[in-house]
Amino acid sequence: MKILDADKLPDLAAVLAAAGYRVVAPVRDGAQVRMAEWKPGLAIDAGPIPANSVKEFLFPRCEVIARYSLDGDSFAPQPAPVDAPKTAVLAVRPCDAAAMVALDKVFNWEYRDDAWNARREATTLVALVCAAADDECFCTSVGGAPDARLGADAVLRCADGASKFILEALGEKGQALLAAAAGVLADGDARPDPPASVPVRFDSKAVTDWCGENFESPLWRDLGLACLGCGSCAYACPVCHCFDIQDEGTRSEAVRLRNWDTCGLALFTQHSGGHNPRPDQAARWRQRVMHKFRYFVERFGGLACTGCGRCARLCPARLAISQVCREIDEARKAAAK
Amino acid sequence: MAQTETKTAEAAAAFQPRIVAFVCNWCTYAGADLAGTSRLRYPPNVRIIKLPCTGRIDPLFILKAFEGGADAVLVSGCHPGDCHYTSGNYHARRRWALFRRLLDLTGIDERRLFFSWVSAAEGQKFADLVADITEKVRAAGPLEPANPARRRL
Amino acid sequence: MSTSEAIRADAARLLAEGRAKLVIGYRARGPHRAPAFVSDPAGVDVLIYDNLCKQNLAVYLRKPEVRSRGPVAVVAPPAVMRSLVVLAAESQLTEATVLAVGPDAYHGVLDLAGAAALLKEKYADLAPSPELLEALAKLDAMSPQERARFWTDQFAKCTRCYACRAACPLCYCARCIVEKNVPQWISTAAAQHGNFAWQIIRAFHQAGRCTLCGACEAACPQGIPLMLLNLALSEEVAKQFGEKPGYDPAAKPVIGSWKPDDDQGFVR
Amino acid sequence: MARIGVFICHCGENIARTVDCAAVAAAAAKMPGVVHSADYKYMCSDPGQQMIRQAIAEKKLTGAVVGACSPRMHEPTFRRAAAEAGLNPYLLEMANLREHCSWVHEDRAAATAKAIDLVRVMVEKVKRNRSLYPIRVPIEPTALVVGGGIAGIQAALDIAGGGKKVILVERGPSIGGHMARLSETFPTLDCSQCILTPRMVEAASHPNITLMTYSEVEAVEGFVGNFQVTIRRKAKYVDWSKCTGCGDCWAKCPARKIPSEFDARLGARTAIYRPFPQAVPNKPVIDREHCIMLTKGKCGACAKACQRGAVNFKDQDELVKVKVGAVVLATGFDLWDHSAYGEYGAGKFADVIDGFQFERLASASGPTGGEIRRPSDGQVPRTVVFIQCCGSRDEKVGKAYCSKICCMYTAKHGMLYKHKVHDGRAIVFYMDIRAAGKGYEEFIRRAVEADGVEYVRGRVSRIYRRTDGKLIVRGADTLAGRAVTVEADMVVLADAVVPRSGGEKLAQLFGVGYDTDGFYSEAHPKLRPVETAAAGVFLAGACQSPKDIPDSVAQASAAAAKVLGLFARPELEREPVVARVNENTCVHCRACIQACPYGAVEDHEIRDRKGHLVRTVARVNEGLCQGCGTCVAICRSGCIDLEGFTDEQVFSEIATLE
Repeated sequence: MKILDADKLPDLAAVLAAAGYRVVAPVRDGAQVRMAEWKPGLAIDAGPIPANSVKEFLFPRCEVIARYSLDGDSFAPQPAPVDAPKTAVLAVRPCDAAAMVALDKVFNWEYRDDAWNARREATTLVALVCAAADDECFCTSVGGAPDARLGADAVLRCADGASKFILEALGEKGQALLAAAAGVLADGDARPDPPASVPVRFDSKAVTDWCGENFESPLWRDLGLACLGCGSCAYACPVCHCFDIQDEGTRSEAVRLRNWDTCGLALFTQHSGGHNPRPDQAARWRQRVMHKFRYFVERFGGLACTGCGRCARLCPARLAISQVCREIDEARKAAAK
Repeated sequence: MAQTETKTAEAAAAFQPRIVAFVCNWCTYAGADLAGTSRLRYPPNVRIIKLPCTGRIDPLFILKAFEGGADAVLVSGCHPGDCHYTSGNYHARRRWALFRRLLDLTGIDERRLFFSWVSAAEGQKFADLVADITEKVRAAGPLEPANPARRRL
Repeated sequence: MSTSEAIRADAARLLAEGRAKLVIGYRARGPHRAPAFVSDPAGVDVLIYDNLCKQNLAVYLRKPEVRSRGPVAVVAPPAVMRSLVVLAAESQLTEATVLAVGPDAYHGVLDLAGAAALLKEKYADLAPSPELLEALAKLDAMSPQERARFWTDQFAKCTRCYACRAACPLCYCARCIVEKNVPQWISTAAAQHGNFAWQIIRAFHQAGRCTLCGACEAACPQGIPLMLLNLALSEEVAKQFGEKPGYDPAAKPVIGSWKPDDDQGFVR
Repeated sequence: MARIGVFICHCGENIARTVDCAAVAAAAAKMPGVVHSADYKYMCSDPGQQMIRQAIAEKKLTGAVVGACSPRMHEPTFRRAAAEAGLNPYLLEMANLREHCSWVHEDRAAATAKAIDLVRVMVEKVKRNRSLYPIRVPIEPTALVVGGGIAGIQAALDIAGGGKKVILVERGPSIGGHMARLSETFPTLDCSQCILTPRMVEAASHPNITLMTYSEVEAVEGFVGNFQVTIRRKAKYVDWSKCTGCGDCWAKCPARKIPSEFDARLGARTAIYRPFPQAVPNKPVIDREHCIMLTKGKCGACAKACQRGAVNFKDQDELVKVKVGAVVLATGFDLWDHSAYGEYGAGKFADVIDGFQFERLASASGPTGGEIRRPSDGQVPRTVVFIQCCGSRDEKVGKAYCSKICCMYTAKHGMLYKHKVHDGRAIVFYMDIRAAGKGYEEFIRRAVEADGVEYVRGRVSRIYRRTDGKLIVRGADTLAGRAVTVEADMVVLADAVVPRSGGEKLAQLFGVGYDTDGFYSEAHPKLRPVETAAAGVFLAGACQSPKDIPDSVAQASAAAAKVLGLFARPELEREPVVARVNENTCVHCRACIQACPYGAVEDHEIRDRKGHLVRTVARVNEGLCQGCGTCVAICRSGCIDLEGFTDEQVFSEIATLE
């Protein structure tokens, strides 16, 4: 058993950095803890659930996917190599790790997305078993768990009353990482701490079924009232993956960009002729729930939600998808009786 | 020490700042014309973009110039009371007063953003202004790499 | 009667009398406060008010979904009332019904003029928090390069989710300038230039209008200290032009009006 | 796809000496969208222009950039050439390679590099230029003249003489203005009424002039060429179509002690009255504030006296709408109320009078029949002190300006007094004598030398009344350096000339600016002294600044010439550089409406087919827009754009400098 003292996460990061990894870890930034590129001297705070998900290190908010040089009236394509540095993500949450597996499906569906795959290949996810959860967490309602291993290449687990971590490799990438980190890991024994307890808040199967029958429902209208129509939830979500393609240029070069986008914004479905098939926030909220709990299931056989709760934590209007699902579940149960 | 100073001075002299100027048609553009007809000399670092009035100058113009790598921006129009459109420059003055505070706070300080009144009769003032600004920006050095507005992709 | 109870009583009366078809207030969601939309007098029990209620509910009065419901009453602390006054000055609304709450008092149901009068009488000096003032002073004391670095780091976090815009009652444009693509003044890229331009213009478009309610910063999922920008501009507006938005429904726009003796010490 | 032609001018050696023109043309040839690039010694010459025309035709150019001198020099030349070749003139732009480049730089490499940049900027701009066409606005060839003083009368007569219709609006019951009140005029001392009344009659009888006295402008809509003006015709209570002006009514009016405005309160009038015997129209009105019938409900003496039954106590104000193409404001002036000067008796001494009161005392038609008798006791004053600059040039009372006419009329007053009271003393206290005008200095000399008016340079510090009625005038003689005390029988104050009351409201109706003193602002202090910032609204007379009669008449004729020039064509052609609102995205925050210096941005209601209001947006009135673009920069959501300087154009200009 590989053991690391609880306060030695920076040492682990340092040794991995020395071994050529770009290290991403939860670090404190003002009032938040954020997943960020670790730099020597930075403390690692594995306590709170980070405000951002690990998604942006595999699927950047803004990525150059093509490049052209311009000369007079002619242009010439230029290489736009995928930026896929060898990366170790420390203390990634099980919900985030599971989300990457969902995204693998999307990015290898009808089209193999080289950029995603290259970064996925280059990234080692070191999951952290959640020792605590808050009232927005609901991984257990969507098939996950605080100690789930789906998507992780290695697992960190608190032990001996949070004084130690146990680090365990789950595959080749994990073993390579453990090998690179050998210098800071000790062999020994420790008693794993119990994982956080996350109550099951709703039956996701019931939500999937309900969604199939309730494209029209007063629920959507009520949800639409409070929603402000920003992209906070989707951009915080580890599974949301919609993007927009934009071209930008200067006199001498042009780039094609892939930017995050979201169904929460009114412009997402705005047609150039002026018509918008999702004319209001109610329609957009419906899309959000439907996509996560119905369409994704139909297409990929799993949910597009891993229960991290970030959307609810960060929503300016404090809307929570878990609560919506719970209402749906309860309404369905009530109807069944 | 002396060597370093020489080097710095040389580097400063070699640095050709890029300055974008937004000027109104009726006063400063005409003032720049007068500098020309009077055969005054000033450094060739300024590129003038002509607008009808300073009232037309949107802060977006200034941001765009910095985004494109300008080392400094000059905005110039008619003296108060002389606006061809009576009050475009008064509107502009308010806009600038606030916008410069915002840019200063975010790291583009007063060595990068200049405002002036140059009338159609002030060819000499225009020449002196451009010479002085160029010198000041040269002394301040390139805005890069600290330009927070610079395009990076 | 507690403030919450008084709000419930007034809300129920407004709904019962038909003076409002919808009351927008606050409710509890776990330890948090969320907006509540009550259209039935029997449903007013969810309404509460305490010092955790921070969201600026004025933002909802611009939503078509809300407007289509008929007359709306809104639970309004001073920050919300000030936003309504600015909206009135900008011809975005002509009337309002507010359940006016102060930090330590409930002022009952007021119309727009009543809210403006109350603001002038009781809430004329709403000072920014000492922490915010100190943070701005600290920033001002830095060198320009340090400030550039500070903001470059902060803006680097921006994902362009536009929660700041969505949460602000004064960001009511039908088509935001960032969405205008001919020409695309502000890059859509969540990269340095796009983020800088977006954040600077967002703040600038609030100049002379912002009432420092804090909704944008509270909404930012990335914790970017937007209030530093807003405060700097508000201070400048007060200092240079003696203007304090959100008190006079007939006020002229600060940017869009002028005085012959506006300061021009910075103009050569 | 853009097909741009670039034409680089050497300007002889003027550009070519410092800028490598061939290199600029070569660089331009490689710029995106450029299909033709050439350089030539003199682009503005006939062969040069022919090169441009030929290239436009042969290469089917969609735009052209001429790199030459300042556009202020030759832009019209080259645009004309483009138009001759069939290219919309607004698709040609100039890069200023001479004034902004070759003439101000020495380093050939740097100047050439800059020249290439300047051309590139314009190439990028011109690619986004659109064909523009002059805006044509139909003109209603009727002028409105506001104010029936000498300036208004002159302007009306000149416009009417030019064959165009005029509506002359006067607030009082008669036209004539202040000039009708004057006794004699400087520097010729001809009788004011003798030269004025024929003009008044001519104005009233001119077939092209519609006279609207006892009327005021109530509301103004529209813009140059197309104003709709609402005029309030105040109730006269006399049906002028029946009235013959016989005078039976006012002879019977029992309210006889109303101070006469015309006689500067030195005489009295009745409640039904005509202001003076030569009034035009020579018909009475009833002053509703003083009429016993209208205030107390009983009397009716005038109605009984009128054999034609013209008196109608039920008369009402009437609002009349007129359509006019141009407006001349000639609202004139008032005298400042000197009661603000406590040291001059705060207006409480009956024998401390103003210039108009003296005019009336000196006038043969005045309350004293032209004898100089002081108001308090009707005695002939033996010593009269005249004080110049009363209020004028005194920042203490907020008037920094010189009233311009006082030096001259005070000299005239001194003279008139001396002509009538040969042994009397006329003493003038003055700060400076400003007698710039034809025959003016000579007139002053005549007052001093021929008529013995005594001039004391200095200010009067105090006037007080001794128990015997003498006014003790204490002042300084700064030339002699001593204090002076005069025992005067009457004092005449040359009060500052101030704009007519209510002038600011009128200016706001027409969108005309005014200065801190309330005088109307001309469009340019030197080059457009008759125009205002509001297109189609012109100024005449003292409403703009203090003026004497010849200056007022001259400006009135100038304003009339401007109006006739405007009316010379059936349509107004305007530069198409105007702002436009994207009404789809406008949210009607009204910032642009409040900011526009010309009031050219208006609320516009969008209605559905049934007439229901959908929403309100801003809309630019092309007739009023001058193209400054202030609204464009103020619009937060980028819903307004300015033709010729569109966001797209400016954006590409900036972007190309990266």
